[in-house]
Amino acid sequence: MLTRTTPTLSDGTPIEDLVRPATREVELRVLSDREIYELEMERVFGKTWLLLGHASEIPNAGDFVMRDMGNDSVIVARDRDGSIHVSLNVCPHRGMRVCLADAGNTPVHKCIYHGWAFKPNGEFVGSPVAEEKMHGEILPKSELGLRKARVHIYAGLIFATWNIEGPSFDEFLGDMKWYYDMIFNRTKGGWEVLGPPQRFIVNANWKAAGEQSAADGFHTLTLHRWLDEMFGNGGSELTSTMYGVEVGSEHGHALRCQSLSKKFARAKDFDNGSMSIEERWNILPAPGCTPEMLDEVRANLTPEQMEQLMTNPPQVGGMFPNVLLACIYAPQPDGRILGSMALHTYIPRGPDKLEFVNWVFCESGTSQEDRDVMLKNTIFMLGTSGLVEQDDSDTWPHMTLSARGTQGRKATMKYQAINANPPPKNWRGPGLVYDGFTKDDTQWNWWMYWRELMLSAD
Amino acid sequence: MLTRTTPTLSDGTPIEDLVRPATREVELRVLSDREIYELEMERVFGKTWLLLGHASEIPNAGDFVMRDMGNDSVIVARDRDGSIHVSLNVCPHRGMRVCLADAGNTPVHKCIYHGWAFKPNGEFVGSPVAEEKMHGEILPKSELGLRKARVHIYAGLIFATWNIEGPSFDEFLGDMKWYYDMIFNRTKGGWEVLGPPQRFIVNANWKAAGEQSAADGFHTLTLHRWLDEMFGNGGSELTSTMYGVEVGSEHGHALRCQSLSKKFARAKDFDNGSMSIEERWNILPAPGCTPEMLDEVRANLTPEQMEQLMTNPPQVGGMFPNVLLACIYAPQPDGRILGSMALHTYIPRGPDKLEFVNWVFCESGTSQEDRDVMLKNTIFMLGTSGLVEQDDSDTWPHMTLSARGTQGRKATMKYQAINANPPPKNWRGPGLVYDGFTKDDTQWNWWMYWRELMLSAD
Amino acid sequence: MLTRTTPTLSDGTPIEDLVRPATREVELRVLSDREIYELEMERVFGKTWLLLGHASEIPNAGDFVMRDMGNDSVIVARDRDGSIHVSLNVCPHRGMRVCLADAGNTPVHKCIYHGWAFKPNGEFVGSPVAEEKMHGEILPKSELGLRKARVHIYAGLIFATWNIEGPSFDEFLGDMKWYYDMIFNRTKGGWEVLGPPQRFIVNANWKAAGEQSAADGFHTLTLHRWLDEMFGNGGSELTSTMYGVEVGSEHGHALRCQSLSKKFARAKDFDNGSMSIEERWNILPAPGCTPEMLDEVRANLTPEQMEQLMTNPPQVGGMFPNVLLACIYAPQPDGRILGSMALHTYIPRGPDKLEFVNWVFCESGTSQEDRDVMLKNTIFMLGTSGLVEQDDSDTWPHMTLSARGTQGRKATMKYQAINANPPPKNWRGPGLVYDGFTKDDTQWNWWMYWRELMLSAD
Amino acid sequence: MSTDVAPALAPAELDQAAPRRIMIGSELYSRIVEAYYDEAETLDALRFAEWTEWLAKDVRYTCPQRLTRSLKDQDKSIDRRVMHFDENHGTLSARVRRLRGNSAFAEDPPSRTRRLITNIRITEADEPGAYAVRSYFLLTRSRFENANLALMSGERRDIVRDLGDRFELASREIILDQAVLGMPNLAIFL
Amino acid sequence: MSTDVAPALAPAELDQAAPRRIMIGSELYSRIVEAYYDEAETLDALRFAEWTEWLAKDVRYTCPQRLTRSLKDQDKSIDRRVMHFDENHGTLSARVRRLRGNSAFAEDPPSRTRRLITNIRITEADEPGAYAVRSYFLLTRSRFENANLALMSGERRDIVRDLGDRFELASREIILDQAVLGMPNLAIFL
Amino acid sequence: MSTDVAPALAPAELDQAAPRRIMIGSELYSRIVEAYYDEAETLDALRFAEWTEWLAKDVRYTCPQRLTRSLKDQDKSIDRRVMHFDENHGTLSARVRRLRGNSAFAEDPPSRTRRLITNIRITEADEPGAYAVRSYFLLTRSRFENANLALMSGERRDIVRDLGDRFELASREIILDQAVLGMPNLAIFL
Ligand code: FES
Ligand code: FES
Ligand code: FES
Ligand SMILES: [Fe+3]
Ligand SMILES: [Fe+3]
Ligand SMILES: [Fe+3]
Repeated sequence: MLTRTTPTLSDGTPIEDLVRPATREVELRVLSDREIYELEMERVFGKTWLLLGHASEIPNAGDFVMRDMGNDSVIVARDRDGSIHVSLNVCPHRGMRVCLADAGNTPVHKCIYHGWAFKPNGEFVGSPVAEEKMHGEILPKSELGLRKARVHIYAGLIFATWNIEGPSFDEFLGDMKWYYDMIFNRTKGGWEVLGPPQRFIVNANWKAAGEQSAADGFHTLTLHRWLDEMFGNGGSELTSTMYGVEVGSEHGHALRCQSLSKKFARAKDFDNGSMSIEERWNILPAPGCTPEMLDEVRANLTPEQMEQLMTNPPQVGGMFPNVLLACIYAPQPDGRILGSMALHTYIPRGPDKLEFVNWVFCESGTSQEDRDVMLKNTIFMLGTSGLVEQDDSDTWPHMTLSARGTQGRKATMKYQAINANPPPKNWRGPGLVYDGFTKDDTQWNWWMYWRELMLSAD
Repeated sequence: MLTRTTPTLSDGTPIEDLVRPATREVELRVLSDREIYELEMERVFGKTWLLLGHASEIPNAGDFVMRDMGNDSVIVARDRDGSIHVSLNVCPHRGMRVCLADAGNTPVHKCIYHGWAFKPNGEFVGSPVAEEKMHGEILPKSELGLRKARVHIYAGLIFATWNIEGPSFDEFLGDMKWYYDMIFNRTKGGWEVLGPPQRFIVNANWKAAGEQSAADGFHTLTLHRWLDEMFGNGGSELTSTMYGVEVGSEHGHALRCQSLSKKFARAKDFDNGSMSIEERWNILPAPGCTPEMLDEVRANLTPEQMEQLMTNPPQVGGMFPNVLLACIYAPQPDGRILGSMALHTYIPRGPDKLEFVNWVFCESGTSQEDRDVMLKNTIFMLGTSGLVEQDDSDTWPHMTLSARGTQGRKATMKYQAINANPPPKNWRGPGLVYDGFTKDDTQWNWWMYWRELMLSAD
Repeated sequence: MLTRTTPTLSDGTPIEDLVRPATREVELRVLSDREIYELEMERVFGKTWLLLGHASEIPNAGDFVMRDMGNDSVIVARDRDGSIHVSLNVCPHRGMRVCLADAGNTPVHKCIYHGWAFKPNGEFVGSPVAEEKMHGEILPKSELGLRKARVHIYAGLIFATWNIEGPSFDEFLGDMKWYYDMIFNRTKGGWEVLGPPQRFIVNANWKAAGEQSAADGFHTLTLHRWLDEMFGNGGSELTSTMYGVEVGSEHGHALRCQSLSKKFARAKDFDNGSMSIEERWNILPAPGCTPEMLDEVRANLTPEQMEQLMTNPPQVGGMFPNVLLACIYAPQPDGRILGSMALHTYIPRGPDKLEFVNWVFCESGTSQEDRDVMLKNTIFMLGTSGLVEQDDSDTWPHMTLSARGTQGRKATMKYQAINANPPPKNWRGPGLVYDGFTKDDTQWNWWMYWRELMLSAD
Repeated sequence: MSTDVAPALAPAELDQAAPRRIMIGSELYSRIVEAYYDEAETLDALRFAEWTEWLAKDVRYTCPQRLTRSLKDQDKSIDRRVMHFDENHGTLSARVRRLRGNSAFAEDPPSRTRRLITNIRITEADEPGAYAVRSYFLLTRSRFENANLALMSGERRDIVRDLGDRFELASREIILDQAVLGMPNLAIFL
Repeated sequence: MSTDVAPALAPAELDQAAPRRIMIGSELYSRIVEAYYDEAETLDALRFAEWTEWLAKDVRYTCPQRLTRSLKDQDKSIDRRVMHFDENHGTLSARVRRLRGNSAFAEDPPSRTRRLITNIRITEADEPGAYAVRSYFLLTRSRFENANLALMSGERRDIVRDLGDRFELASREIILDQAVLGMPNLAIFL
Repeated sequence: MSTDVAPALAPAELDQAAPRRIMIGSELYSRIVEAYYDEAETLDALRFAEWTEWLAKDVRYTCPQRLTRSLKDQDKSIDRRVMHFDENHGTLSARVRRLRGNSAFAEDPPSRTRRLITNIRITEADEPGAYAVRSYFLLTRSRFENANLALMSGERRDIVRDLGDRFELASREIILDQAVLGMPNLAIFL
């Protein structure tokens, strides 16, 4: 009898064959198959850590936002003691959605159907007409709360997982934390969200977006060629940005680091050892940072991280399975270079639909004036109307359509551009390091981790 | 090999585990699972008696309405001899829908595709160009009619089933008939429909509505709290209406009876034995009845039923699987108390969609003036724009969405509020009788019967 | 374990039972079942020759149109050498749709995602930044082209199949070619397309349209009865047109031939042997032809075909699986008789959706004036707004809805009207020949071939 | 002037001697259009109490059912027996009162709606100073995270009274276009 | 005035010296708008015979196809070779005659339709007393128990002639917005 | 005048002393309507460069988010922090420049769009010669072979300046009706 725990799809295909290490190919059907999608909801979204938002979205006791873990709605709420809790937004009584608003503040979440009430931490408070014990006596009240997810706050970012006994968040990040820390964990105040996330539906499988996030540099050259047309000087500026260092992980996380000395004229001497951290930082602080922030950044990062930040900072990338991050330089007409800081999640909404969620951030120490500029810049480039990402969101649906075809689904996605270079000399960071032209390695790692999870028993 | 007749779903779940008697829980996945839905169409809607309408909708020979039995369209037609027939609305020739209008009158239903013709009773009349025998000679004409359902007319209500050899309608109602008769079978003329039913789509599994109909009194207290806000006097009137007697059945039927003496000041002495039937009836006739109707009601009901009607009349409830009935008191500004009489069916339209069908009725002896008032009252409270039911129809979809989530579908609906009281003293009626605050027993019975049907072989 | 290659559906139904030769019945579920649909995409649309368009749509090197083979998008392009190629419109890199326009001209099809480029014949040209070999070194460039279908051009009509080693196109047509040649292959210039095809969605299973095309004459009498109402003289003209000769094939192709002597007063002596080909042709040339074309038609057809054309020309019919063809007489107010020449394909878009594609044609030798008249005539009768076919496209959805019902899907489509007549005396053509009133034989052949394909292993 | 098959689909007044038309572009026409745009804004902005001010004390507000009937029975395609709305000032006010309470859960959180009003045609009504206003509407309704707009189209057949500085709605009949509504309720006003 | 990429999408007359605009609010503009609203009502009420009265004897009524073409080929996105409609007075009358018979099954039971007409822009046409009227429409169409409205949007590019007491339609070109129509037929008029 | 629950949904200017209304039917009103119809035509015909001519040099063009909030929090249902558009003349021009290049793939092949503009209400703005124009729109968008029109509805809250022979758009705020947009991008202008 076929069950979900066998490593075979109902048509007899071994799951392991969907991703073929021998030729670095992935069967296109993974972008459209409903059975695979259902398995993913268990084995990927039921098992990994998922990004839900940022603590600055719910600063006060009782604040909550409604978010999604895979295809499940959850309540992310701050309790009276300041702790943040993530609870399944499904009433234990009859399954009604308890929270119906995108955001709000309440000391008690009361289900509108029969009135069962829950604390921000998910605990059951009681049901109306207490003396009638309408919640019965079969289960103790302690078992009638909202189902709670395991929560981890990383640099203000709220992560949660249903995998209560599974790896810790730090284990999940692994080596990559060294790099992520350079982005999220560098200042005292940390990141701050600039408002609620943009949300829109793309008729595409979530993995079309997911695999790109980890970290497809190459497509920029063609799909975002307008960047060259509009901002280039007639040459092929974009091609030069294809060179850099990609950092990956067996867990599918990925980041692209770019050499400042190659990217910015003002930074041409940044990696020849001639300049101090201070000198370099004053000329070009990390994206989103200001010169004044140096002291706190230094306090938070190791000297090796500082050096990395001043030579080859990570700028874009992803976090498995469905996070894209951008922390990029945003040159201004006045010559200043600010930052554009954003995180996306790609919420699966069926085998052929995803919800694109786009948060925009700044460092909490950023001035109001700079915030405005950074926000406008980011809206211009990323998200709903972003000139870069509007091309991506019109592309993924075509891939998903291809994967629905009976012949199309037999095609493969190929990750055969292999980086064979050694890490750059003096590279300070851990992880799988790929130097040179952007190749397919980190994306391939992403698929291999997806495969590993898909092969794991429930 | 898995087949529909095994009591196991394709993922290995035993069907019997979906409803768990030990803890009175039902797995939430029943509200979204397509495989369960398909089974229900066979084992529930293919087996039980289904309400299709009322004889007064098709008073004349040739009259017909197009209705639904589960996910199948049927023609409900009156033949020349006055008999009512229910036929599958699928042409035996090539499957075209034979009847295309919601209602009408015709002596012959002619398929527009190739012209095969059928009588109101479903019999095959012939095909065009008779001499060419375009219906062939393999099957006799007697086997070329529309497929006929088994029909039962109960107090003017038209029921039908595909279960040709199964239990009779009276067996289906069982003990509950004693109570239903008090509602449907009390006057000589019986109920009369006030017009075609309201119809609208709710994006919810039919069972979200079905289980509520049998008979969830408790949700009124919270979901319909506006009743207290608008009509209450600042206290909690609604809570008092939570007390009453619920009557249920192993077949999932359920009714809520409410004590008149507790509900209406004018009826405070109705159950202390001090007043005759006449006296009480004149003060407060059954909902929808007028004082003049007493004689015919007495002629139709037993003294025990009359006494029940004057003390604890059934007012709302359901009939398994998809019928809700309301026959409630409707107090008027002028002090009169009229009735609001309605029946709903919840037609399954997929695992996450139902069609809400709402008929409004009156006793055939009701004056035109009272009809108008009763109809307006009912429209105000029930159905499309009804102030009570608009809350319900916005609730069921959320339950269905919850049940789609991979974690959500593992949650359960709980029916753990158990009524442990004995029936009220001197209770006259049969059935499973639950006295006191509204609890979960009748709804639980509903699920147990659903489970029984779902476990039966085809 | 169930796999696609077993001849059994997942509910245990043997595929062969879906079509029942003993009683000439087809289970209605074939019009709604998703599993059957998926199998069809492999075993029918993955195996047979499919019509994609006409060479005159892409006259120049580099011209292309985007078309569909079953549920797969393909590029139909003309190469520099004039040859026509059909390639799967799925980028071998990551599955993006390579061609995004309905039509155009380009020497190179460049994928917008990462820039892989392909020739009109599907060959891989290269990827950007050639020195970086972004297509890797695992596969040779020769294996990185678009997947190519096998192409056959028949009288200008473009056919393709995924069945690379399967039967030739001529084998596929078999005996029927003798008749098709009379339509498509009769003039030197052949057919010419009058513009891009009309396209619209019908919420119906493709087989509801497919089985009708092969060749359901009988429905005209009822569904298109307006023809009699509007053009008849009060009698039943349509009934007389039900008589003729149907020609079928074991491959499901079908054509209806009609006796000119019975249809047109001016042709009453056409088959009594008294008139020469020239005499008859001048009075009534083949539909869409002009008197001047006689010489070239004679050059292309055998004397037997000429005689057939002047007595019983094929006029409507289909080509398995999803082609309808019409090449019918179009009488004009001025007494002239022109032709209406059209081809449809019914593209499967899911179990309950098809795309209706309607090309209108003329002989390439037709004058501009006649073209205009023929085109307007055809638009008036066929396709989007065609007065005949608008009835068909509103009928097929009802059949599909019937087939979704749990009881409805158990009904059958019946093909029990059997033609028992011998072929007409002196019948010159091959194939299965059915003389007399239009019966169900050719449609039954269609289903039998469908069954044969559905039972074949992948 | 017409022997068409479906006179019953025409507004009743067309069956009689044609009433005087209020010309598009006339001041009266424009003032009435303004009142309709303001009404739409009021409802879309959830200012329900303000909306009730535009209802005449004797207002009648109905929404018949639509049935799928054959062409020859088109006069029965609008059925005024059991309607979706059958309201007067009292019941409409009560509906508004509910919406402004704390427990009108069908509309809390509220739908985001938009009432696009087009094709406004006006004639004099029988009552002096009153006008028969027919208009088409497209209602879009968005709830929760649903990315598909729920739609409803139809015609309003109204009588409005000119009160000099403003108009009031004396009656409204809403002719919907669906036999089975695509929305789970009419917890909103049309 | 514009070097934009897609001049072909503009109505033809814009390529020439701009014709005189009929101002919104002018009496002529208002009279024409009224004719359009009346036409919509006539069609939505299935009064087809009445509709033919508004068609000029020499009317030309067409509906080109739309193709998905790349930006640089936008001049080919409207294709007038094989159209969805290509009609004259005779064929339109025949269509109406069919609809009024007993066997126009594609529209029996009839669709419930609504034609919302907006964005009406008018200029003088070449022919004296004739006007080029461009308008947008949204058509909603409901059939049977389907709870989803079928939609079609587009632009009508018309020429109407002022006959003094009424207008007549001299030509109409319907520019649809879909390359693949979402409806199973155009058994209705646009 | 209203104690309704959701004043925040009302345009800001309603909270102050009511500004003077530009009457429907007035010449000024009609001229502005004409400008709106022309704008819609310009955008639907992909004449983007022409469209930028109608933008004031100091134009501000924004599209706030909509959130599903409980009735009591309706003032927070429009959120102007992170918006879908937050543009000025420079960024809008850059967007147009991109669209007219060779690689604006999000709109190549272009969408076929239709902007139906209705419910136009105009008042005087604070700045002399400027007007506050509120209008409703329904946008239909068709891409590729998709047979379903993508829809977006909402309100535009604009300030336009009268330049004598034409108007210019000084600011636009687009209030959408969805918390989660049903389109994969806003690669088009609203
Ligand atoms: S479902 Fe939440 S209280 Fe009953
Ligand atoms: S399908 Fe009904 S007559 Fe053929
Ligand atoms: S998907 Fe086509 S080039 Fe990458
Ligand atoms: Fe990108
Ligand atoms: Fe309720
Ligand atoms: Fe036909």
